Amino acid sequence: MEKFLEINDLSVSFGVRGGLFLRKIGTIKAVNNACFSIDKGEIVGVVGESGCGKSTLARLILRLVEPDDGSVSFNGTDLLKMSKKEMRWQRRHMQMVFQDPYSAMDPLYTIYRSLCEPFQIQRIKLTKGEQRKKVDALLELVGLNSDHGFAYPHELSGGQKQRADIARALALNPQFVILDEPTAALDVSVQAQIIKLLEELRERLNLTFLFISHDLSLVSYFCDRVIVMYLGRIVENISADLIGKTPYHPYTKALIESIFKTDPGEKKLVAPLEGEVPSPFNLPSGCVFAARCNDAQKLCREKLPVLENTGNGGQVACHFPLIPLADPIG
Amino acid sequence: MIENNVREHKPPWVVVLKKLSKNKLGLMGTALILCLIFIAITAPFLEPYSYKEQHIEIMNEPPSLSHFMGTDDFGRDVLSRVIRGARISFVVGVLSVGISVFIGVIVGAIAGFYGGVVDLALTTIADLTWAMPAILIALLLVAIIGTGLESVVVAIGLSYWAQYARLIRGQILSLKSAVFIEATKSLGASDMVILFKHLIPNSIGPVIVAATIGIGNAIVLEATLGFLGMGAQPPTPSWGAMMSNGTAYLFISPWVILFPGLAMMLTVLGFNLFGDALIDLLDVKNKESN
Amino acid sequence: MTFLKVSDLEVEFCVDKKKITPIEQVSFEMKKGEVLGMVGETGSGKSLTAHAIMGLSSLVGGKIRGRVQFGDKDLLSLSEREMQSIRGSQIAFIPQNPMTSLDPVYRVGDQIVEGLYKHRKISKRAAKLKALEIMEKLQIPKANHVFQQYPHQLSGGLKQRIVIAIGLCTSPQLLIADEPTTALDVTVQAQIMRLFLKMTKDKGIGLLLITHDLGVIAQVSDKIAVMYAGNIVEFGPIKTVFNTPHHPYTKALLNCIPTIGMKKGTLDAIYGNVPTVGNYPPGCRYQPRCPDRFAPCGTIVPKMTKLAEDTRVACHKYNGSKD
Amino acid sequence: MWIYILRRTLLLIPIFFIISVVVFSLIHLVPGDPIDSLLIPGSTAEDRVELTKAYGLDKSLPVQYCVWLQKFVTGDMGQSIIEKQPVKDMILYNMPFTIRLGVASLFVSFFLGVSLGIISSAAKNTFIDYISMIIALLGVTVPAFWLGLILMLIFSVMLGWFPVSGSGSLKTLFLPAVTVGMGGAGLIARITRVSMLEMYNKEFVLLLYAKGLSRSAIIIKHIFRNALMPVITIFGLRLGWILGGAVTIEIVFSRPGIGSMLLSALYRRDYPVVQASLVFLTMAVIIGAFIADLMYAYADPRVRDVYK
Repeated sequence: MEKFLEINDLSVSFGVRGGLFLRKIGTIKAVNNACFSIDKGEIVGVVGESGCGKSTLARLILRLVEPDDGSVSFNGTDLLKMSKKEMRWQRRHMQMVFQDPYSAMDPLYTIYRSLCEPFQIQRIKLTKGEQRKKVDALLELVGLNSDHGFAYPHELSGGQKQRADIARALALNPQFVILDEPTAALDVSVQAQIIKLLEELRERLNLTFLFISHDLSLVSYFCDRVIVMYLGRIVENISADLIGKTPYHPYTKALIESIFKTDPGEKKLVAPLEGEVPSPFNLPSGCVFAARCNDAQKLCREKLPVLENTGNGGQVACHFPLIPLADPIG
Repeated sequence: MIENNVREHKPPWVVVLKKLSKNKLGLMGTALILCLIFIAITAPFLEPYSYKEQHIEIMNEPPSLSHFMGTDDFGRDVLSRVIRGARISFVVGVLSVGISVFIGVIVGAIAGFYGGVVDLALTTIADLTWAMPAILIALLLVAIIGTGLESVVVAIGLSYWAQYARLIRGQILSLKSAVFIEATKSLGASDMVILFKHLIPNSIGPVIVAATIGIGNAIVLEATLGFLGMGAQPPTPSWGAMMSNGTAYLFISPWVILFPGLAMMLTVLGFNLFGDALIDLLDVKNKESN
Repeated sequence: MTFLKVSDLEVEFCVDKKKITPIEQVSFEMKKGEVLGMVGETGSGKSLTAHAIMGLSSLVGGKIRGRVQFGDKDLLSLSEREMQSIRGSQIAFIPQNPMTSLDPVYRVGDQIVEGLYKHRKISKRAAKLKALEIMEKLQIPKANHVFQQYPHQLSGGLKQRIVIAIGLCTSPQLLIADEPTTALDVTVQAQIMRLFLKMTKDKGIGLLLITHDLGVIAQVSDKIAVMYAGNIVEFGPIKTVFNTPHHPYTKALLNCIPTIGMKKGTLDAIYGNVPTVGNYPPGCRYQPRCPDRFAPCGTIVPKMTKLAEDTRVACHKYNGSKD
Repeated sequence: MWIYILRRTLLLIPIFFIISVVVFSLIHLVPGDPIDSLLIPGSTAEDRVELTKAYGLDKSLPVQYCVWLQKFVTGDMGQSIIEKQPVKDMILYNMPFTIRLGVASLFVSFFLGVSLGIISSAAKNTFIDYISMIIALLGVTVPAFWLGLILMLIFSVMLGWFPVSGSGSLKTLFLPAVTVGMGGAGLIARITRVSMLEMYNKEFVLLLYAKGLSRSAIIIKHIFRNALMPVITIFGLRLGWILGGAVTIEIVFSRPGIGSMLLSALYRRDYPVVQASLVFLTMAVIIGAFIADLMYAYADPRVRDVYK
């Protein structure tokens, strides 16, 4: 069967200039050979520390950043082969909700005007009355009312703004929505509201989500499947039910162990990892995680591990996974 | 799941008026500018005497009850000339700043939005122009296109554009990566929609502030050109030209220089105070507009 | 002797001729060497409480009332000069954001030495040695080299260690840390928190840890103070509060944190928003969002009620039962 | 750092090129045949032919430009039409006066401006703040030539403290330098004030207080040092504006200098002199900005590092 969204070998790198004549002196590989697919109706989470390329990955899929290489096929059509104009029309099927609700709306526009914009941009002809009805319905959908439409962004709270941002993303009835850390700037109590709203919207509108976050607990709660990234590479792709119990990649395990659990009974103050994420500038040839991995061996520093099937629906890129991989034939 | 209601909602102009009413210096600036506009419009009715009639018998008379600001070397009433000069100053200021802003916004927007080589070329030219003393550029332009009020307006307009170009370019560059611009892009908006409906409206604030203060600067520049004999030609009573004529009699009749200068000082002060208040009113966060 | 006892701390500001009190009725105490976690959402007044204890609110023009008993002194009655000799010497502070908390134009080493030099009256050489020792204890690699660097040359994790070194170098008795690791990646957070805790424990330094992360508090502190809209609503030993929370807010807060392995659809949310300063509702500040609200909540401000030794809660539900 | 200096120095070459092209084309932009503007009234047709040859006006424009530039760079800046002496000598005679006035007025702007700015920021929203800012605002709003005339009237004519004009002693430099410096001082004072006030709100200031440092130590050692950097940048960029005042002030105080030389040459359409003085004035501005840029890069470790 045709996959809903299939990403193959997606890569992008940014040049770094320096020296006397500002020549290109190196590259930062922001996303490197990303491969994964999403089924219709699924919620896939992408998790990783700052600079791992998770936000860039989202922008590559929507072609807000042009990839160097690879393919993104959406319902069977390759987005990267589309002309700029076709891509603009395609955008109505795939939308994005942004991290910072404080700056996601034009500060000079009222919420109402911002919500009308999707229709104007996509040249959907509406009468004044229809437009009004549509916007009011959108506001209601996300738990706001028409009073909020008259407000300017700075007059709303962070949670309300994030709801408005979600409403704008849903205006054109997209099938697929990328959520880029939609709750990172919010308090936990508001975060829970937004997460519940998203759960509800997915049910009602039959949406597919790609959820990007640095919070592994949140991702494993909200998503069906979790993709773990490190320095621009996907290191593991695992079902959310398994991540807490049997991660395959040592980095995934370290991430889980780094979380401070809200259980005062089990005090665990070990640091699972030493050092910090190295600079993504001119990476070594071996495994990107080798420098910080406690189990790294000679092979890890020399040869890049590729994503391999784990046998239970996931994939891992590690020479020495924590659980031996099932025999590929069996 | 319904959240509590909107915080206080006020249309933007109400907020601006309210802020202005609290800003004493800003109010003073507004009053000075309104005064200038009033005088400029009603000049012919306000003048006690004709601004150009010469009366040799009352040459260089000090201020008195009949001539509040005295008379000049042709026996013309200084007060009447100062009033008439307000009109010229105002028109020169507004028109020349209009020219600069027009050029500046176009150049700055193109440079900031397209970036790359276009940006490099345009910014180099703008930076060079900006580093040059405006008086030097204006002098040369007047030398090339000839003296007279029209050419002074054009010359001043062409010497100040770089400031606005730099401002708008900087604003657009910082806004280009703003989340709401990315959001608009992800809705499928074209470059033109992004530039004209979002980027320019959001970056115009500092330009308005700079333009307000710029009117004051343009008035001073016009006067300086007039003083150097490169501005409006006699008998046009531009404040600069009046002072230029008065220099020769500085020690005999200082009032000929003193009063146009004071008038100009108040005018420029008005634009500066109002511009400073605008920084606060429009929530502009840009040091360079100072 | 008391170590730190804060009673009825209140900060008042004047905005547009209107008086607002972003924190009110803040009382808690700490024993020597204890770790007290203070938790609350944005705008709950956690940071302001820290600034008030250090006498820093005067910087922004607020009036501080109440009592801050530190040893045998009431800090709020001291002069600015006397306070300066305590700040950075007996009470140290670790600010929220390591990225912007260092002066960009001075070498980090000089910034560590600056406070040490002022308070401990030692030679520059001795100060430098002391600073290097602390840096090494904080596991800063190549401390000698880092000492000579400027803030922008260091990674976030290193900057945070430097800021901690500034706080620890004078061996204070009390350390107030305001969200010390929030800006960092999870793996780095885990490293720094562990180090930081070990050092305070070893030296017997009392730690007031302010954070919005309940996980950090659960793992690190002995006691917890829960703040909501400028009030402390619950105070008690960490196990008691986490296992049997009394205040409806504490309960709800614990239920809206997702954890690994949690079943889908079981996350609870708290209705509404945290009220902003100056827009507090009458009575209990939590009542508009509280599912257990009853008659007195909308009118009477609940007082702190003692439930057990060291356990207090400000909620009418418990007020009644005691009467 | 060295890469940075080198790159900035290399950038001066295209800038000089642009300026030279503009200055060269000036003579061709003026309406009419350029030769007319080179001729003194009453010249014969032979003079005309001779001059055309001498200036190479019979050749194509690019060739003319190359010849002119080559001569200019080697020090041959042509002959003044009116004064009948080499332009080089005129420049060499006038330059020291302008440099003296320029340096003195920069000194006045910087020190007066920075002190006014610091005073008013430290005493924010008090009477002292308002007075300092009004002085600063007057410096910006009053035209330099008018201020010069008024100062001359008060201090030279009425009080007799300083000579009305002249160029010999230090005493003659005082009034012009103050006049030119006031405009710059106003600008610098306002920038310094804003920059200082902005620094007070920086997060690192909180940590300084928490270290137990006194307010005065924080202001002197940290806030001022940080606040000064944007001041240096803007000072460098606006150097030209401050020097622009000097051009008019030389006229007001009848001082010799590049400015007054340029103006009298403009009146008399003495184009070789105009061209040479323009090149010198603009290069002075550019080099000044260049030096300020280097100072800024040196003072701020962040900028210094970008070019390592």
